[in-house]
Amino acid sequence: MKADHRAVLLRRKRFSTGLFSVTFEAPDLAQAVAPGQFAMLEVPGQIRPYLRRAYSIADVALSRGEVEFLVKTIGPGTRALEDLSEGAVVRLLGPLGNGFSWTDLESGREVAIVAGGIGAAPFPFLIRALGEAKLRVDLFLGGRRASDLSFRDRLEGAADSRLILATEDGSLGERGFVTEVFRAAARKRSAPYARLFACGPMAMFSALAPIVAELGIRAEFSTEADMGCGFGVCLGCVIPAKDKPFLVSCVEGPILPPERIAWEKLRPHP
Amino acid sequence: MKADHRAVLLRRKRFSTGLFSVTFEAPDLAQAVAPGQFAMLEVPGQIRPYLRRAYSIADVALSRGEVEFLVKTIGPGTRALEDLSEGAVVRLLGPLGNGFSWTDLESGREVAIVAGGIGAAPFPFLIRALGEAKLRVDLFLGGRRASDLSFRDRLEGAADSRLILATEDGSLGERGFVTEVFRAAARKRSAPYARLFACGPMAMFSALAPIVAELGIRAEFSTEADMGCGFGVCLGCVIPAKDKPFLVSCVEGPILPPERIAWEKLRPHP
Amino acid sequence: MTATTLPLAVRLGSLQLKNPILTASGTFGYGLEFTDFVDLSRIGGLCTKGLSLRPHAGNVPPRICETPAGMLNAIGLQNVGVENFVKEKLPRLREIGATTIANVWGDTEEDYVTVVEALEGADGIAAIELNISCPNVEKGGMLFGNSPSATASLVSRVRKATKRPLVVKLSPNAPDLVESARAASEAGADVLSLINTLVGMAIDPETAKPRLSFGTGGLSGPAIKPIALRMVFQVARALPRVPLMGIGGISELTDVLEFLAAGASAVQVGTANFKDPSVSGRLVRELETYCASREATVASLVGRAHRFGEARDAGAEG
Amino acid sequence: MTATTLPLAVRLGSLQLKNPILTASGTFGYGLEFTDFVDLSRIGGLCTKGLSLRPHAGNVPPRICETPAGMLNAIGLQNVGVENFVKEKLPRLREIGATTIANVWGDTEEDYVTVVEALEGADGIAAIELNISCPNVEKGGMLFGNSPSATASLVSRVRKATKRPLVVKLSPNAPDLVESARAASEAGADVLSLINTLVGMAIDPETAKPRLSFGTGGLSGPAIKPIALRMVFQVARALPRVPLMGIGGISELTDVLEFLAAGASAVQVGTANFKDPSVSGRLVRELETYCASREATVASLVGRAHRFGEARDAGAEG
Ligand SMILES: Cc1cc2nc3c(=O)[nH]c(=O)nc-3n(C[C@H](O)[C@H](O)[C@H](O)COP(=O)(O)OP(=O)(O)OC[C@H]3O[C@@H](n4cnc5c(N)ncnc54)[C@H](O)[C@@H]3O)c2cc1C
Ligand SMILES: Cc1cc2nc3c(=O)[nH]c(=O)nc-3n(C[C@H](O)[C@H](O)[C@H](O)COP(=O)(O)OP(=O)(O)OC[C@H]3O[C@@H](n4cnc5c(N)ncnc54)[C@H](O)[C@@H]3O)c2cc1C
Ligand SMILES: Cc1cc2nc3c(=O)[nH]c(=O)nc-3n(C[C@H](O)[C@H](O)[C@H](O)COP(=O)(O)O)c2cc1C
Ligand SMILES: Cc1cc2nc3c(=O)[nH]c(=O)nc-3n(C[C@H](O)[C@H](O)[C@H](O)COP(=O)(O)O)c2cc1C
Ligand code: FES
Ligand code: FES
Repeated sequence: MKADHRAVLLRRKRFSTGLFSVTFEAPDLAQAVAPGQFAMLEVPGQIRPYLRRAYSIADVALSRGEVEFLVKTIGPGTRALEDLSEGAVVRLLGPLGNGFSWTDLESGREVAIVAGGIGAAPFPFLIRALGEAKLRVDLFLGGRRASDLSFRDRLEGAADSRLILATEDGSLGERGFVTEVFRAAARKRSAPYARLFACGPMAMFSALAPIVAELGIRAEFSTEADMGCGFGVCLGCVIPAKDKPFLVSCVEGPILPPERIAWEKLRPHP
Repeated sequence: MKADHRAVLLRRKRFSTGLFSVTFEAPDLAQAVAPGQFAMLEVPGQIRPYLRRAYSIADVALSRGEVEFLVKTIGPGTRALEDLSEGAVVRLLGPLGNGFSWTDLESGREVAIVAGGIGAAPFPFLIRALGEAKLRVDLFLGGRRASDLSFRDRLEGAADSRLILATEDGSLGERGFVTEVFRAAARKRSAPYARLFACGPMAMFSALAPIVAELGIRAEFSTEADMGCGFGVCLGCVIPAKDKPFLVSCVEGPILPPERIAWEKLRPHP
Repeated sequence: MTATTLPLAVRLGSLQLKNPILTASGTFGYGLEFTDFVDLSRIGGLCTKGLSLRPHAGNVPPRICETPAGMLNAIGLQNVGVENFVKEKLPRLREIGATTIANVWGDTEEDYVTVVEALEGADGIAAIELNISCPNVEKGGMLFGNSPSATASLVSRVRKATKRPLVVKLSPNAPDLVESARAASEAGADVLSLINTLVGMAIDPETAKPRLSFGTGGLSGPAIKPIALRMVFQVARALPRVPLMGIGGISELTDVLEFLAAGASAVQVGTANFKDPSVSGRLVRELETYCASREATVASLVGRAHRFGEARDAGAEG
Repeated sequence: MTATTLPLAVRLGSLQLKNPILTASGTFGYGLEFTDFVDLSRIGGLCTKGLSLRPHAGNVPPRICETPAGMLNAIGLQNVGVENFVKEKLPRLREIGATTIANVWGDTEEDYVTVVEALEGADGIAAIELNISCPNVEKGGMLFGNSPSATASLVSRVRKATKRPLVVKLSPNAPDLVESARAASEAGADVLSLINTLVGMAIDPETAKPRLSFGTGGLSGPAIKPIALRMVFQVARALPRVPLMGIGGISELTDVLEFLAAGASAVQVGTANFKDPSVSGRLVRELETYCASREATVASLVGRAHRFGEARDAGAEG
């Protein structure tokens, strides 16, 4: 059940400038969330931002009642989180959204994750779940430069997962777009991946959509939109769809199959 | 010269619920201020208050470059100060206003101070200055109940000053209005006080004005008004005057002789 | 004892409410999205998202962006359509015991009337609220609400189509608010609700592109409260006998008290529902406590600011 | 190289400014109050507190109160009077090298004209700005700015009284902003500045008494920025050849860039001066850096938002 949780900031971990993780004490939320879901976060009393901001659950620690977010600083909301002092109280509205699906896959199958930069946010949680389901994971993590992947340790070490890095400037892992690196790897395979989970900027999604279509892989994209409420009432977060005019991404998503999205109607982010 | 000083909160001292003092590091401001002057304080990034708030300089410690304020919590601005964590940075615009005058008095003369509740704020600084000028001070400090005077230690100990307490409920010092206690004491005297300095709610001022007139004491009141800027441009802080329509209290005051104020035109605070 | 002697109960003409805290159209979905946060039977009422004859898709994104102490929206009146609402949402609202006010809009007078007729048969609707801040396609897209005559003609037609209490929601962008208010009330509105959003704009400083794909959007939130409050005061003064619902930037009890004092008999909470989905229920409880502690009824709090005489509605700039 | 080839220089009709950052009337006193904080010769210009024929006392307090991301004021146009300004303030402003725009108001057309004539003789005034958001005592107190005909008649009379660039400051409370703008421009305004404050109100929730003794007041600050920006965009679209000064809630460089993009050739910083008296000088420096880093001129930043086509100024509520 959705609720507005009072949460205390326990610690912040900086990976590189503008990339950090924040861990809150929010036991009830930790209990309730599934990988791919998100929360709407408010830092009370701040003049900006006025609206809450959406953050994917990066991971939870049930025993300690902790919820973690991976964040990239781009504006007032994320900056407020970067400046938040430990012990400070925030509001976390959640769990929200639909989450990833993998339970239909029998153990031993191989799945892929493609993440662009901060798009990796929802995956520590998912990778643990996939591991528990005995699924094998190839994680393709890409960015412009090495510093964009400064949080990569946060994604390693899960039982049966392999981490493939790619940077556009070649400063870390393979040189090039992570989508191309994934494509090459996927094509080399005899059996296609049982599923692809992806999160990143819209540019990455638009490049990835035709690739998964070509390779015939069932994919789930964790999409982004400007969210006013996070629970389906402001209708601000719609994404142009194929099967109907719009998808309300905060409730029908944020996890969406690429074939439902009308990519040609998407307006690039300012 | 007026300037907008960056100041760091060094410590907060709580006297009783809603009564506290905050001490900032602001060396240049400490150097520049005189007793009776004030600063416009902003706690950056807060959604409320929008405008800065005016606070009298309670005292300074030149050697340590410290500036202290005595504060009573009544709304968002004062609450922000009560909640401010040590080490936090604020903006202090000052020194502002005209300040008290005493340098014309030769040493040995006796002066009086009448303060109502938080009206005591500007007086620790003044009392030190009066002491240095070898003036003897009778300080009449009043409030509804003892807790309103919880900061009284902050006003004691100055070399040649005497502290007379009064509370309306008699829970501390003499019972009754501080203005009446002052009146009685002043009348008993052979020689009138060389000067009276007063600060408190408007109700106290309106009661005090006729008394000083009757006793023929030259008085200086530290007045309050809703201030939008603090340096004479918004014209929000005007006080109805006798000799002209209005006094711009942030520049012509806040220290004003009662006979210049048109008490009958004052609108009681909501 | 009768309902109106309950401290929080208010009567707005023929519309009787258990308390004056309602939720504003477009900020509360169809109510059902809030059942985790608010007991819908405890709030004074809820206004549905604006309903049209057929399901409506709305504008392409970006549809919202935030502004200082507020937000802009150009949703484009996306809604499930009146038929779907009556079939899918209304029965559940009735079960829960919600006081449902159906907010209605259309492209033509005919549209409005047809929607209202479609609702007339259905049970569980306490009142109709007309959103007249939309383009009249028959009048070259000029907004119904921006001309007193267009307002009058629309309201009188809708008036004939329903026996239910009729709320007309005024636009703050109308050239002469009081004239629009008078027109709506004389044409048969039982209640006036105000204000709808103010037309605003935001631009991306880097790309110079308007942040909303529609270009302009409706400004809402605490930023507009002083304007909304003035407009409620102004209309209450000009039309003292017309019951008003105050809307605009309400998120705290003090906001509610201000609007009541200005002359509103009830209020609608809008954008605040996005930040805090339980705000409406909280305000009801806080208002209960407030009235109890002062042994006051809400009715006794309405219009108190007018005792202090005519607040000049002149510009007063500077 | 000529002035206009300097990256920050802008020309608004006959008014040439070294940069587009000015300060708004009533928020910058007579300029001299800011010499501790701003080098007055470095900002694009300053608009004086509204000047009248005789010294004016203004309204009784309380005159101001704050609101979410803004403030209300009902100062009542207190000022030292034109004569005193010319004698006591102007010489010093001239010495400092300030670009001074004299903001003028009156109770009657005659008043305005007389004030403008009194200024015509004085040196060191770059332009006249008319505040038309004040009651015309000869027309029963209806605001000059609220009727295009009253605006036109006033502006054309003042036009004859001065050879200086004439700025007319529009009121956002006018029934039809574009009509007022057209009227002012056709009557001889060289530049239009917008917006003045929006009429708002605040009430003490305990006493139910209006917070301002005047009752209503003018709303300013970041809260009104989206409305001001929309109005600038709207007027720029309707009257593309009329130079505009954008005003409303400007406190950051991004705000300046938004107003330039919307079609303003210059901006005025108002309420922000109260919170941060050095803001205007800071914005000039930040704009310099911005233009340098992009090798852009301010002129090239004006009106860029219009490339993206007509932003519907329809309500778009919901
Ligand atoms: C379901 C969901 C989950 C999310 N999870 C996370 C997460 O786990 N970690 C995280 O860091 N962020 C996440 N985001 C993104 C985050 O909510 C937004 O970036 C948010 O706008 C940041 O707020 P802000 O105030 O810092 O920046 P804003 O003020 O909102 O944005 C600043 C500027 O950047 C632009 N902008 C906004 N978003 C983007 C973007 N994605 N790319 C480029 N420019 C943009 C805006 O237009 C604006 O001009 C998620 C978003 C959604 C919808
Ligand atoms: C020159 C000057 C010096 C000052 N020095 C001090 C000082 O040293 N210490 C200090 O604590 N305060 C001082 N004040 C008062 C302080 O600036 C105000 O109380 C300020 O409004 C507090 O801000 P706030 O946001 O907390 O409360 P606000 O929101 O401003 O006020 C909260 C509510 O209380 C009401 N209110 C405001 N002021 C008063 C009042 N004085 N009495 C009763 N009700 C009031 C308001 O109308 C409002 O309804 C000074 C004021 C001035 C003008
Ligand atoms: C306290 C105050 C006094 C003002 N006085 C005047 C005035 O005398 N003449 C005038 O034309 N505008 C006056 N204004 C309006 C401002 O010049 C400006 O148009 C308005 O405040 C919007 O800009 P802002 O949001 O940046 O403050 C005043 C505004 C304030 C806040
Ligand atoms: C996202 C959004 C959608 C809205 N949709 C509608 C609508 O469909 N019909 C309507 O009459 N008003 C609509 N409104 C206006 C609100 O009902 C309300 O009048 C306005 O937001 C002012 O109140 P607030 O400041 O409390 O939000 C909408 C407002 C917002 C923010
Ligand atoms: S964010 Fe409000 S509906 Fe999706
Ligand atoms: S506070 Fe602005 S003029 Fe005094």
